Amino acid sequence: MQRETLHRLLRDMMLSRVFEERAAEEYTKGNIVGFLHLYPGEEAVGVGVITAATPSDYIVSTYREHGHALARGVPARQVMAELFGRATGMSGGMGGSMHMFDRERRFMGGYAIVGETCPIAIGVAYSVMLKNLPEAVICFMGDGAVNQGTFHESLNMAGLWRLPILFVCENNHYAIGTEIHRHSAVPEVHKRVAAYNIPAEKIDGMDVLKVHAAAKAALDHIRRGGGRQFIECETYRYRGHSMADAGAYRPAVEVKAYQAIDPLSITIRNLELKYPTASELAKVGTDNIGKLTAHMLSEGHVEHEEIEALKQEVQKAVDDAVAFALDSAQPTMDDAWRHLTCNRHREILI
Amino acid sequence: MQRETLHRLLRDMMLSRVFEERAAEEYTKGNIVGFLHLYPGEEAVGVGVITAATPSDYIVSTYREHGHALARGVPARQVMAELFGRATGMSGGMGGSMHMFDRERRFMGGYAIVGETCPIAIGVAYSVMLKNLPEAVICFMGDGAVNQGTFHESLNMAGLWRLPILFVCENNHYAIGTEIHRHSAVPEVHKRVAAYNIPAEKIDGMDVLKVHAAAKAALDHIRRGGGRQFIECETYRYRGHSMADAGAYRPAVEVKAYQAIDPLSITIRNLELKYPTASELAKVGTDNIGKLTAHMLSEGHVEHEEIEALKQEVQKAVDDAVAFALDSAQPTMDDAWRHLTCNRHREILI
Amino acid sequence: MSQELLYWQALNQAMDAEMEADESVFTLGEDVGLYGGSYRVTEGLYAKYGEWRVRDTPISENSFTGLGVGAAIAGSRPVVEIMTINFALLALDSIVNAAAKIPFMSGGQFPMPLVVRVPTGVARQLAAQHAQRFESMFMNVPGLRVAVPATPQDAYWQLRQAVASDEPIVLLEHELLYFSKGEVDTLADPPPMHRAAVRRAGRDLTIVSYSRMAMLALEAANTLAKEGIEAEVIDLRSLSPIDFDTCAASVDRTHRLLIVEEDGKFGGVGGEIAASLGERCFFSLDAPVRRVAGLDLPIAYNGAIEAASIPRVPDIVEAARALHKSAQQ
Amino acid sequence: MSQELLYWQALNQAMDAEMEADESVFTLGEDVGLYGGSYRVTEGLYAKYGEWRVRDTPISENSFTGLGVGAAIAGSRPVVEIMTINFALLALDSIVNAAAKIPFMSGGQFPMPLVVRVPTGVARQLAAQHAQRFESMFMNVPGLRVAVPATPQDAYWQLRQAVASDEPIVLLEHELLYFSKGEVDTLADPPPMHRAAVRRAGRDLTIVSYSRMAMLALEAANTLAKEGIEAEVIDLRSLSPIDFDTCAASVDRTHRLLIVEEDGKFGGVGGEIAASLGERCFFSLDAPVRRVAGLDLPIAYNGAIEAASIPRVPDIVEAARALHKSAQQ
Ligand SMILES: Cc1ncc(C[n+]2csc(CCOP(=O)(O)OP(=O)(O)O)c2C)c(N)n1
Ligand SMILES: Cc1ncc(C[n+]2csc(CCOP(=O)(O)OP(=O)(O)O)c2C)c(N)n1
Ligand SMILES: [Mg+2]
Ligand SMILES: [Mg+2]
Repeated sequence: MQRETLHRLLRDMMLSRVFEERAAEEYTKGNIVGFLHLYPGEEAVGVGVITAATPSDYIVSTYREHGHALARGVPARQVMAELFGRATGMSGGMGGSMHMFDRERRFMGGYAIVGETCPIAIGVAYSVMLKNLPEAVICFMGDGAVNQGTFHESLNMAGLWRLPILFVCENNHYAIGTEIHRHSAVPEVHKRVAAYNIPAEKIDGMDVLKVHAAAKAALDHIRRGGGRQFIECETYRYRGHSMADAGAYRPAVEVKAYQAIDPLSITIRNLELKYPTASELAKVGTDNIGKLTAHMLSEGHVEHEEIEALKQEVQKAVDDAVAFALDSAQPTMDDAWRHLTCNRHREILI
Repeated sequence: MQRETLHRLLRDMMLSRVFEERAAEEYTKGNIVGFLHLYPGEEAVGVGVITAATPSDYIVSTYREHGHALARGVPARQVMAELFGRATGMSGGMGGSMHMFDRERRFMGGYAIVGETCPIAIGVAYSVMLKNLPEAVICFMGDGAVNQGTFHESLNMAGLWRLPILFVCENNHYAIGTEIHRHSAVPEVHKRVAAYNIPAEKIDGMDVLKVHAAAKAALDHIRRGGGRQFIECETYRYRGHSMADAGAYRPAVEVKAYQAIDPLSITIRNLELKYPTASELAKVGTDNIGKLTAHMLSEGHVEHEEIEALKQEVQKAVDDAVAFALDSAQPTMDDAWRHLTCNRHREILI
Repeated sequence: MSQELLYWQALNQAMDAEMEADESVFTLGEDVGLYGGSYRVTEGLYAKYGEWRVRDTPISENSFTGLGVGAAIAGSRPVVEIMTINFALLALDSIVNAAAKIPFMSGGQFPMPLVVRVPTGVARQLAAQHAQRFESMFMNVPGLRVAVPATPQDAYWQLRQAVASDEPIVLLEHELLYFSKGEVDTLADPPPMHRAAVRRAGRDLTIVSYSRMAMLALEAANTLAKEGIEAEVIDLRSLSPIDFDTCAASVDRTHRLLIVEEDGKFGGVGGEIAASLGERCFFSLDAPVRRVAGLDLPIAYNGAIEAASIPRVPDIVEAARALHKSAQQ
Repeated sequence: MSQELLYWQALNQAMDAEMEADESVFTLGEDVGLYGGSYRVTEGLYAKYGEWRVRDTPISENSFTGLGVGAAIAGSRPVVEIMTINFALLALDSIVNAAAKIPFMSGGQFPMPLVVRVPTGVARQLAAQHAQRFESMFMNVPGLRVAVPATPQDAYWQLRQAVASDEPIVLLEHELLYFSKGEVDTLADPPPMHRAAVRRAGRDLTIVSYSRMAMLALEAANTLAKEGIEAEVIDLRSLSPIDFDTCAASVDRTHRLLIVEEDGKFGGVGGEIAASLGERCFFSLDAPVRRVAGLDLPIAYNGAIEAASIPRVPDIVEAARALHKSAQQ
């Protein structure tokens, strides 16, 4: 893996974390209203997957998508401005936290109806097939979404027609207050996918390198015409379901245990590791970890100072985003009507 | 198996066959209108399963349910009268072919929205659990229904809560004109059920004895508290999807091949077989077929004359049903309004 | 070039023309391909355009409609067939929560050239789960359009216009109209998609209707004419938007309004029409607006009860007569 | 015994009372159990009645609502909570095709003691997919009843009445009412479930409204009173059936009707009210029936646009004033 990619992974995760914590603050201040679902703890999934995509790939996401949009390269300013409901936001202030869209970046939206990403994403994939292009579609969903009928229906069609789509289940073990063992008869999501003739695997969603590698392999395979893939990423959200939820249904020991494997700290720790020399490594052989270590070594690792610099860069970006959002104009009623009729062109209806 | 049961299986299958062929005739005459989905070819499934139920079990069925109602013991008169839309029909002429109900016999209805039987049946099963009774619910569905979201959602809940329910998939390989390989990414239905922690097996749906035995074992298990079971019965419909469909999408050789294994002829042939003596059998060993043969032998088999008598009995029942239906009164508008408000009792609404 | 066509044939030709003209147009639904469509609308297209552009789907209404939504935002032009309106309830999430909302909630970024074709209405003894109408459910959804062609010509025009439009449109096709016959001119310029048609001019009262009932209203008008009552018959052609201008102009002349609809009266389409025109034409109305509508009763299998549950020509005639009389007092 | 309760507490007490009185009553929905319900309506019930009677479900709206239908025909009395109306679209098949049809299409054999409780309405900046209303969708469904309690007392009464009834009922609870306060008398005899309440008497015009908007209409009436305009405010309490008698009696006295609804105007609830009362009170109306309603625009996330998209007290005051003036000309 390129040193550049490693840095990007780290930076995107940091940005997502800092962005979300700031969003929580702005929510408390009343600058952001409505439902706000935050991503801390799950950054390795979104960042690992989306950095593996090319600009020609498509992304379909849920209401927990700020980190996804940021990883896709949407400027923090536009993401924050959307949270503030401003005209400069990704969706012109019409969508808010749960409905971020960026057509140019093929960020096909955040959807707030659980399970809705599946049919929409297979539709995008179907369109890719019709156009016969080497493009892939990424479809995010939570563990709770797996029990929605649309998951089943859509995966069946994706499997049946071998659509160019990568399904990514962000399994954080909870659907709001309901733990996966209490909502799924078979809690191993990737096993359920066997019903659809879709290759599926489970990935450690706290490890951004593993997620990135799996997504990259899957997307390459898809773009080469291999069709539908599924990865289940086991992860954890550190906060409640949304700002309206204190998360009191989770044992404190569980939250603590997952905080100990914070994907950000792990990535930093990994990158900072003093690696063995190449000859030392050769002696160890090519076991899994060795392989990765060797790879990382050959690319070099980050210095402590670089991490500090990244932290500052990210903090600045978020501060700037908030300032931008605060400065931005509110959309008007005219804007709203214009958005509703945006596809009417000069069509005469009556 | 009791000789009595064997005779009942044969009789119910014959009745279903003769009833349906007559219904087709009456449709052509205009006595039956609307959608009429017939059952010839699939009798071994409905008869095998339903004869395994006790009166305290519940049945939830589809729009292809005449044979199910007959096997449940609903008099042919009431089934035919419903097809004729008469007040004496199972549903007072309100439901017709697709909506036959018999509360007393716990025949909880025929439903015409594909996939709808699943949620309704798990609801009946949930109610059984609440009442803590040793009762089972039988839920029928077609192979096409498996792709409906409700199948997935309902089976997950049945598996999660171990509801007392037997799902029976009548896999006749077609959803109207679409063959199973063209509608399901994984055409082995019973394999898809692994996603829900529900024990599932595939049964030869052309063999009434096998179906009956599997259903009986499953239902006994359920009533003893073992919870949810699934059987996929492979079968075939000889006619088109409904009277409106000529079935031209199926190769003639396929239809012919399945006609050669007509479940009725097979049952009759089996019952008529000259069996080896017990000692001859003992020498053969206890292979599968041997076991069954031995069992049947010990119970005795039918004579050719008995079959003729059965045929006549069944024919008479169907003739009588048609006469009854023709003689019956039409429901009135008052009846219709009364049915709509049947649950209002003496409630004052406004 | 005018030919006599059945309604389904007109739709079939419109589909063919659009698919031929634009590669991004495709259709999908249960049995639309190999089978040729339950009402033959897609007949012949599978052989001509192949399985990717004429796609047989599993029985998964919400997801294959949602597939259409996704394809539409990715630049394709899907025509989804839902086998009947009764199953469209399963797909409302995709139609209402997704298709109708995405252009707006994305801040105007995405087109939504989605057409959802749906056979609907009371046909012949299909019973309660197969004889629903639900038109009004689609009206209270901003961002969605609803068209209700009553003639082969309109079926041809409106399907083509729907496919060409970048807004999501539900096309409701009455099941008993598929085998009705009419002249279809495939070259003539169509009127705007949502403009109402005055099917018959008259001075004594205005009958506003749509889809199959508009045809029954015409029959009723002919009967009424024999009694000297001249009814103007307006076929709305569209239920969202509704061409209230055409209706109001008529009512202002005739001073009486009768609405004929097949759906149940309570909460049905007629309520909106009566409310809007009742407000707008308040001072020109000589009598209360009347609605002849389906009974607020599920449709029974029994043929006689079914027939009595929706308006028949004599019901319309009688109501028009009563309205005409009351207005003269 | 009268106490001051929040709306959600009134519902909670009603649930508790019904569950205690009848073992066959149970409730289910997403996070109704351990979590206590998104709006706290089921708080405390899981600990008290156990997981079988207070069942947390997977996110499977159509099937857990259908589960309620099945349980109802098997003799239980389910109270299904759908987390919000927006997701109820996914469950319409179970509500409309199954619950509303089974008693009828079985020829009157089965009870359908199903209650579907649904938080609804425009709350605070939840955007287009979480701020819908859809009341009118449930009205055009014979066999279904729809109640819309606006006060804690009505919430208490109507939920208890709904559970006791053998007909399927959708209970629409406005999300902004859950934390409204009011006196609740748990021992008093309730009025019939679907009877409208005259919340304020007045001679100058009739305002018909329901749910949260009825409360806004009352506020508006107080402002109007200061100008000498006495508005009669009717809270419908039920949308199916609608108590038109109470409304008509009022309109016949005031000669003016203003309808206030939060849902979009086109194809909304107000259309049916205006149509029915417009016909019935035609000769006593001095001015056209007016509707103050939500805009026919999806709800934007932006707070100011959201607020401008549904009626506010000044909008009602202004419309009432204009109606009052026009009627005097
Ligand atoms: C169809 C539907 N039902 C219910 C909800 C309410 N809801 C929002 S998020 C959520 C839980 C989703 O859990 P999961 O899919 O695991 O995603 P996570 O929030 O954990 O990322 C629920 C029930 C919804 N938005 N849509
Ligand atoms: C939700 C829904 N979609 C479509 C239909 C139309 N339809 C009726 S039967 C049928 C095929 C069902 O196939 P299967 O489940 O295999 O049952 P079979 O008819 O073969 O017994 C279809 C598509 C329907 N009734 N309901
Ligand atoms: Mg989750
Ligand atoms: Mg089949």
